[in-house]
Amino acid sequence: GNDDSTTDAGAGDGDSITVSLIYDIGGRGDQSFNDSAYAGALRAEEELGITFTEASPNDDGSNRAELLQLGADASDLVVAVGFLFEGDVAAVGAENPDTSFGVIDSVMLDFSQDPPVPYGENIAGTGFREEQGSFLVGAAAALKSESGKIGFIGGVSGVGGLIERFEAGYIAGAKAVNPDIEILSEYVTAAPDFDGFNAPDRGKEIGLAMYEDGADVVYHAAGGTGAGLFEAAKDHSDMANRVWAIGVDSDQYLTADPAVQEFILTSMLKRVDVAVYTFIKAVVDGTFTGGPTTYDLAIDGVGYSTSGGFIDDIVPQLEEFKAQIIAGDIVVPTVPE
Amino acid sequence: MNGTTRRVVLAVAAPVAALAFAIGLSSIVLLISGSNPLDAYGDMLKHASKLETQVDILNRATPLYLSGVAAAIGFRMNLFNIGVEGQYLFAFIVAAYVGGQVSLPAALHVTVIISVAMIVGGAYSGLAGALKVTRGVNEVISTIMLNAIAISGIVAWLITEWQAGGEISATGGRVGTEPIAGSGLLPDINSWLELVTRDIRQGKELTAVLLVAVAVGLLYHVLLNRTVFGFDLRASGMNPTAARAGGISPKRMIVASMVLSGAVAGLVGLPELMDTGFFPSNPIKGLGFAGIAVALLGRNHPAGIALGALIFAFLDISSGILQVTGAASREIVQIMQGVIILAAVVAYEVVRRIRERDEAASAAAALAVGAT
Amino acid sequence: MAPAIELIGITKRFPGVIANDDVNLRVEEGEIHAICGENGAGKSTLMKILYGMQAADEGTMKIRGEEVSFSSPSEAIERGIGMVHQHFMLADQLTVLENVIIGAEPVKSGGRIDFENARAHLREVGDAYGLTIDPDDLVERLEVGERQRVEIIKVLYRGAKILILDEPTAVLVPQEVDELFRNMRDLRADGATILFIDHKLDEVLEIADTITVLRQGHTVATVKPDEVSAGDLAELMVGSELPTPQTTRSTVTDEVGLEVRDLTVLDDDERPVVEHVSVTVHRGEIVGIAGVEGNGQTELTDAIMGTRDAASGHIVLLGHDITTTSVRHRRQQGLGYVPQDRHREGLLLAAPLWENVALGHQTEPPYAHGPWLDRAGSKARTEEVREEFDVRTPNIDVAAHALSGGNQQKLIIGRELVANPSVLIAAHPTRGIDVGAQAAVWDAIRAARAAGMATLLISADLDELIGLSDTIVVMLRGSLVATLDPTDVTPRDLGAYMTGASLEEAS
Amino acid sequence: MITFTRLAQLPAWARWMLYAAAGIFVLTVVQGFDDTERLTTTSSSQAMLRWAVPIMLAGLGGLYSERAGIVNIGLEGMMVLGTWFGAWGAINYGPWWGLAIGALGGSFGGLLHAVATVSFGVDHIISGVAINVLAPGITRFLSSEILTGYDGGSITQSPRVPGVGRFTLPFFAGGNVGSWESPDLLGWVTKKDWFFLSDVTSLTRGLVAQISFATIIALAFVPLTAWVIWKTRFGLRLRICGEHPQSGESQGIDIYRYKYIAVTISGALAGLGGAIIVSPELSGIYQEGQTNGRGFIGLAALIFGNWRPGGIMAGSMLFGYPFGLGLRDLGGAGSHSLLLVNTIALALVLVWAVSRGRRVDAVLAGILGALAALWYFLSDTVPNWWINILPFVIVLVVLVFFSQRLRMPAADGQIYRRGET
Ligand SMILES: Nc1ncnc2c1ncn2[C@@H]1O[C@H](COP(=O)(O)OP(=O)(O)OP(=O)(O)O)[C@@H](O)[C@H]1O
Ligand SMILES: Nc1ncnc2c1ncn2[C@@H]1O[C@H](COP(=O)(O)OP(=O)(O)OP(=O)(O)O)[C@@H](O)[C@H]1O
Ligand SMILES: [Mg+2]
Ligand SMILES: [Mg+2]
Repeated sequence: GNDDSTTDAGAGDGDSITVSLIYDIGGRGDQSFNDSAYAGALRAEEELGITFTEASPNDDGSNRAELLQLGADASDLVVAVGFLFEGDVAAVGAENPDTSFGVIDSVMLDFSQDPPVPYGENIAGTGFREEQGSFLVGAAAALKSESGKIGFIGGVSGVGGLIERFEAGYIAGAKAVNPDIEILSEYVTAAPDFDGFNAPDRGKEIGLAMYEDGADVVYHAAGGTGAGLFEAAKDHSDMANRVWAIGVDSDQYLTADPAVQEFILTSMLKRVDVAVYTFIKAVVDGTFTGGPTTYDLAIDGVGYSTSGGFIDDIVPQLEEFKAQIIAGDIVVPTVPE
Repeated sequence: MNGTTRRVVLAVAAPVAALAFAIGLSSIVLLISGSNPLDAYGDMLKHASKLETQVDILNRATPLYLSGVAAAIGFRMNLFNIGVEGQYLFAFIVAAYVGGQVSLPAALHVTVIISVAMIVGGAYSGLAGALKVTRGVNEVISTIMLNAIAISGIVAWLITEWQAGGEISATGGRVGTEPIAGSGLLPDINSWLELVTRDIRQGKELTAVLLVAVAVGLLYHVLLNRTVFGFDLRASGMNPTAARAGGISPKRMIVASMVLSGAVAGLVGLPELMDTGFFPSNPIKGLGFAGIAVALLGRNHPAGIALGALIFAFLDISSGILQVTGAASREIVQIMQGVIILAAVVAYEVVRRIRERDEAASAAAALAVGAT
Repeated sequence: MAPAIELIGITKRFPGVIANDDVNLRVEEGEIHAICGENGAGKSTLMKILYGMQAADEGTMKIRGEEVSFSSPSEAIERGIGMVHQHFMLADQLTVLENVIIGAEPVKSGGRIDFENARAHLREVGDAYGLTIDPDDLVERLEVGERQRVEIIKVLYRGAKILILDEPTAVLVPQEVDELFRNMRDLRADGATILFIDHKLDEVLEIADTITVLRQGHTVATVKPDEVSAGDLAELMVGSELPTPQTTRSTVTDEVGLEVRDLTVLDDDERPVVEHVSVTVHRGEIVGIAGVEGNGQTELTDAIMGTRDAASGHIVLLGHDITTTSVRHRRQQGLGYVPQDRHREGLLLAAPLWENVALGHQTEPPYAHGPWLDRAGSKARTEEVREEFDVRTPNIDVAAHALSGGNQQKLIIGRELVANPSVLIAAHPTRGIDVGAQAAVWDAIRAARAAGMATLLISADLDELIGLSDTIVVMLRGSLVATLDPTDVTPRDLGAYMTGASLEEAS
Repeated sequence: MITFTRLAQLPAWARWMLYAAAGIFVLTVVQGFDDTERLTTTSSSQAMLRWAVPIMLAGLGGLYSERAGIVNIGLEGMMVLGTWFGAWGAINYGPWWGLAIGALGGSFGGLLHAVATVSFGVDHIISGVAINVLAPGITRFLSSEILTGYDGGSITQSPRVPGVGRFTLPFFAGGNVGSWESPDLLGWVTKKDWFFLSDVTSLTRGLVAQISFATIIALAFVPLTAWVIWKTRFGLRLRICGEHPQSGESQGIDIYRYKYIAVTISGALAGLGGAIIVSPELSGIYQEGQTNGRGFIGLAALIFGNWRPGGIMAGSMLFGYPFGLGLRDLGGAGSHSLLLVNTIALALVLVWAVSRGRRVDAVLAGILGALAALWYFLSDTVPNWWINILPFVIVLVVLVFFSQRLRMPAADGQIYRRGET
């Protein structure tokens, strides 16, 4: 997709593949989604010898399409981090058939066709089975809970059922362990108000309320809001009984401040890094094709973390569940019951 | 002669001074952060010289302009419609929904969508106007409250009510209201621009809402400066008590200007609607607040607002190229926007004072001549 | 002994105006020294310089022989100078005590105001001066005369020995003026030196020990009151004979222009401020309304114009009941209005002159064509107004704020009269404008009267009222208490009616 | 009628206590219907405090500024500066310095506003808007330059922000005296579950148990501000700037100086509010966009509070209570009960309006009250979005009824220039 512009140096150099990594709003440093994508690119740089550039859209996301085009001008592969890029990648991808596009968190299928088809041969998507990973941390929560009450905090409801998927898996996992378990569930905001992904103060308040109501493990799928949940866990543990929080997307134990680390039971892992790496490897190997790749438990595209060693004792049970899910013995719901 | 020159100099002095100040300060900031300002500006300008980028800039400027005009209509009445944000999102979703429900011939379909957007925006903004004249509620506060109520409340509720296809499957697809049929969408106006340029590549589409924005700007100008209604509105803004004594009902003007402001605000979501064809769960936000800044920069003048919108759009667009070339961190763009506004309002005020003093001096001179 | 004040060669320039041009002034210790001059002669500017509020461009000031230069009023206050401004400098929402002590607050540790101490000191000063106001009252509750006393107390509270009073009598009725003059004499007896600005020559001659006259920023003379007559003074001030409003042959017709019947108007707190007022103005007649400010005149004019609702009663314009119609309708029916405050109600200061002339008539030709503004028509009409009413301006595109007060007023009068109203409501049409402009305004009103205009004139200038009116009615506490014939009433009589004194005598 | 006049004769503190007691009584009764205790739990009043404090500080900031005649819509931007500087200060120099540096950062915004409005005579709202645009730009830039260099920091967020300690009142809430744990009187009564009494103690306990020193400082600003404004020379001079600056000028007061000081204090208080938002009391981290309009809401509290410190506190609580409650109200029962509380409040407004002969108010109150009641009886819970906007609705409704009774400083928002009298 190059024209008269001069920014195409390096593209198609044969051995040196260039990649544009375009983040979700906020960019690198969120200790979660975007950082995980970065880690994938970094690994590719080390292992595959590619070079990559990074960019983030403006705060209102108004220039996503332009960033994609700039990326296409400059590189062989554009990786867009987040489902919000879907429409723009479909459009820009069609205009730049020589550049490959990979989108994290969207299957990139045109649902207006029946059956849905990929937007293009150069446009690949990913489908994370977050409900499967959430199932496992739900099971962990239920196994660790002494009160028989656990909680879930979702960032923003109504974003096409995305966060609801985390909730559904979590509930199913917890119920699989303890059918009588009580689950408190709250969303911080509803679309189009996306503050819910960025409201640690509200996260803390909700977390405190859940702990005070007797929940002793709370899982969040709320991005930056999760920092508040960790604070709540610390606060409550300092003042009353010890409680747990569960992180999301990346292994939040590793990135959290030491002061709250000890309250992070586990994290639901969403291997964005793997997905990014896989996209890049496909381009390097020349095997890139359009359409979705499903990242599920079977290929360790989702999972749970064990850092801190707090769940070492229940890993066998979790692995059992994992096996059942992979085998199809357990079908994890995607919509909360 | 001298007087004319002076007047011309004064007219351009404020924006030029503001821009120079903003560039100067930004350069310092860039230097501090270890970037070469010349490289950064060079990259920005080179990028902006490309036709495709210009299309991007125009597309970005269009909603900014509409939002700026919406704010300006209030400003001319000394009303601060901080609620453009809520008004356009509310109007956006209703227009998208209605547009997706009906099937009509093209021209009519588009008209219906635009009308619905203006009516919803106008009504919601008019509510703040009505509260002001009947209950004395300060419009700054009421529009701030109404913003929150619209975004976190009304639209959040409607989004679930009007979600296309009910529950969304776990594997995705874009989510939002029912897509509008082709008859309801304005085609791009690339061919218009291509009359004077080469072909636009990279699939960039110049939004037809640009024409709507131009029309709104012209209407705004004519309405305000050429009609009795506009006179009444400006008079109420300058001096409500004098306007009242002059037979103008200030309450009516307050409600009218809030409604008008809201009606224009209702159009702010139009470019995105015409592009995507539905109301997405994550529409572009912040245009309402940006519009206030643009209106301030443009001195509430239709051409000035256009210039302000283009400057802001240019800066917004530049954030991408700066990241790609690595010439500077993209935050510089935001800093520049903030500094330009503050510098512009100060510069305008200084120039206004100089001009006022000039006028007083010339009036006093006329007095002296008349006396002798 | 050195004079209390000596100003030598004071010059002060504003853009386009020389407010003071080489002014010399010498005020002896313990005298009442009046400063006279037309509007804009530079009196207030000179006083502000003396008080440190403005800095002179040139010249020297000496206080009791010692050369001083003030950069702020606080330095003047330290020297024992106090000033009461032309416009009251009181905060409505603060108490009398707070208003008085501000800037000279006695404090305890930690910056706490020592209210006890302040109150005691205020009582001391107040007792000596005869102040009977509760120091904890909010100023907004005070009447005009009381406010002025608070202003003077404010100065005395600081122990000022040199008092500057800028047009203190402008807002007072004759009886209040007497009271003020008594106080001034007392203060002089206690050793105070008083600088006093006044336009009203009889007052000046009555109270002053010495008089200095300013004209266009120059000192033209310093005289003793027993050496000059009012006529002499006037000539010094304006360089010519002082014009006075003249009653001319009656032009009153039988045709009723405006009839107000049993009108009652309520204020914002729903209290009646105009009660059962009835008044009729015939075409060709000028009916003057006398009254101390705040007795319902404003509300009456507001109700007639339609900017305030009538609670009961009727307003009839040329036989049509307009009680409930809009301001615009009334204006279109031929009602003209010269508001009392030109900046607040009369002008769009930031707009060009031609838009100001259109204001109030903007729906009608030549200012408009249907819904469209007629810019050319408006400008042409504005040029007419400028010619006919001698509005001094470089062009009609300058903003209204660039004009001097007198020219702004001429513009307003012109705009109203050029529309040939059948009825004109004129509130203080010559307030605060200079003698030349005053005469022009009077002429214009008289001419329109002769052409059959009915005029309701409200004025605080009793000479103007007596000179222009065919009939005078007196308004007191919202009611009309007397109807008088201007040919056999003096300002002093009017003052008695206005304050209710004559009513008490009568009963 | 008679009771109204009697009430007015009580000293202010007694009247407020009475209002508070009446309010709690209503809450107590109402929550019985919904079988929830959420409305009167200790944690609810703690949450109220947490959410009210930053708003209150912004409002108090606005008070200084507007009492000195400068409208300050830039509070939001100053608060944004406070969040960043508060976090940066706390991370580098400890929590106490965090508060101080946050205030300093906000005061920088205030100073900028003062320069524009006081020295250059720029329209106050315009300058405020400009500051609101500029502040996020500055913080974003600072983040990119500084926070990205920190472990766990990024362009939009900081590492964890440490906080100052907490305090529990001995004897009443069981705070420690030395190392001895004193009795918890309020807690004891609360546990008894006595009608009304236990609800009062429960809510009161939330105000004295486990409250952060930062909150105590913030609350102390209310009486302090009242004292400064009403009792000191500085306060009097500040007020003259907002009521009649020319009068102050003619008494030798340097109006510019007081305006500068006032607007700078204003920024400092808003900044302190921002610093408290990033402190672990609320967040424990700096994240972009965290103020979430609290500066604007502080402005609303200022207006609601009629430009008085006590009123601002009440206004902030009025906002903080439903907001905090809404977040904590997991089942939604509490928020549902609030509908009934709203109905009762509107019924009281109706009574008031009728007794004053204010027909329009009465009709409005009647309609709104009936709607709230209808909703209450036709539903079991309220939707999430309603809970999110309830505080805004409450403020709006309150302003609808009481805006006309408010009185802002006479010269507020006017541009003052020296020597122009
Ligand atoms: N701040 C100012 N800026 C510009 N011109 C001014 C200013 N103050 C006064 N002037 C001008 O200086 C001249 C003298 O004004 P000044 O107020 O001293 O007159 P005055 O004799 O007090 O008149 P009046 O009787 O109306 O009070 C006038 O032409 C006035 O317009
Ligand atoms: N604050 C000010 N700033 C600038 N110019 C001023 C100011 N005040 C007055 N002037 C100028 O001084 C002149 C007279 O103003 P002012 O309102 O004092 O009129 P005035 O003294 O009543 O005049 P006149 O008596 O001649 O009608 C005008 O040219 C006006 O522009
Ligand atoms: Mg004057
Ligand atoms: Mg004067």
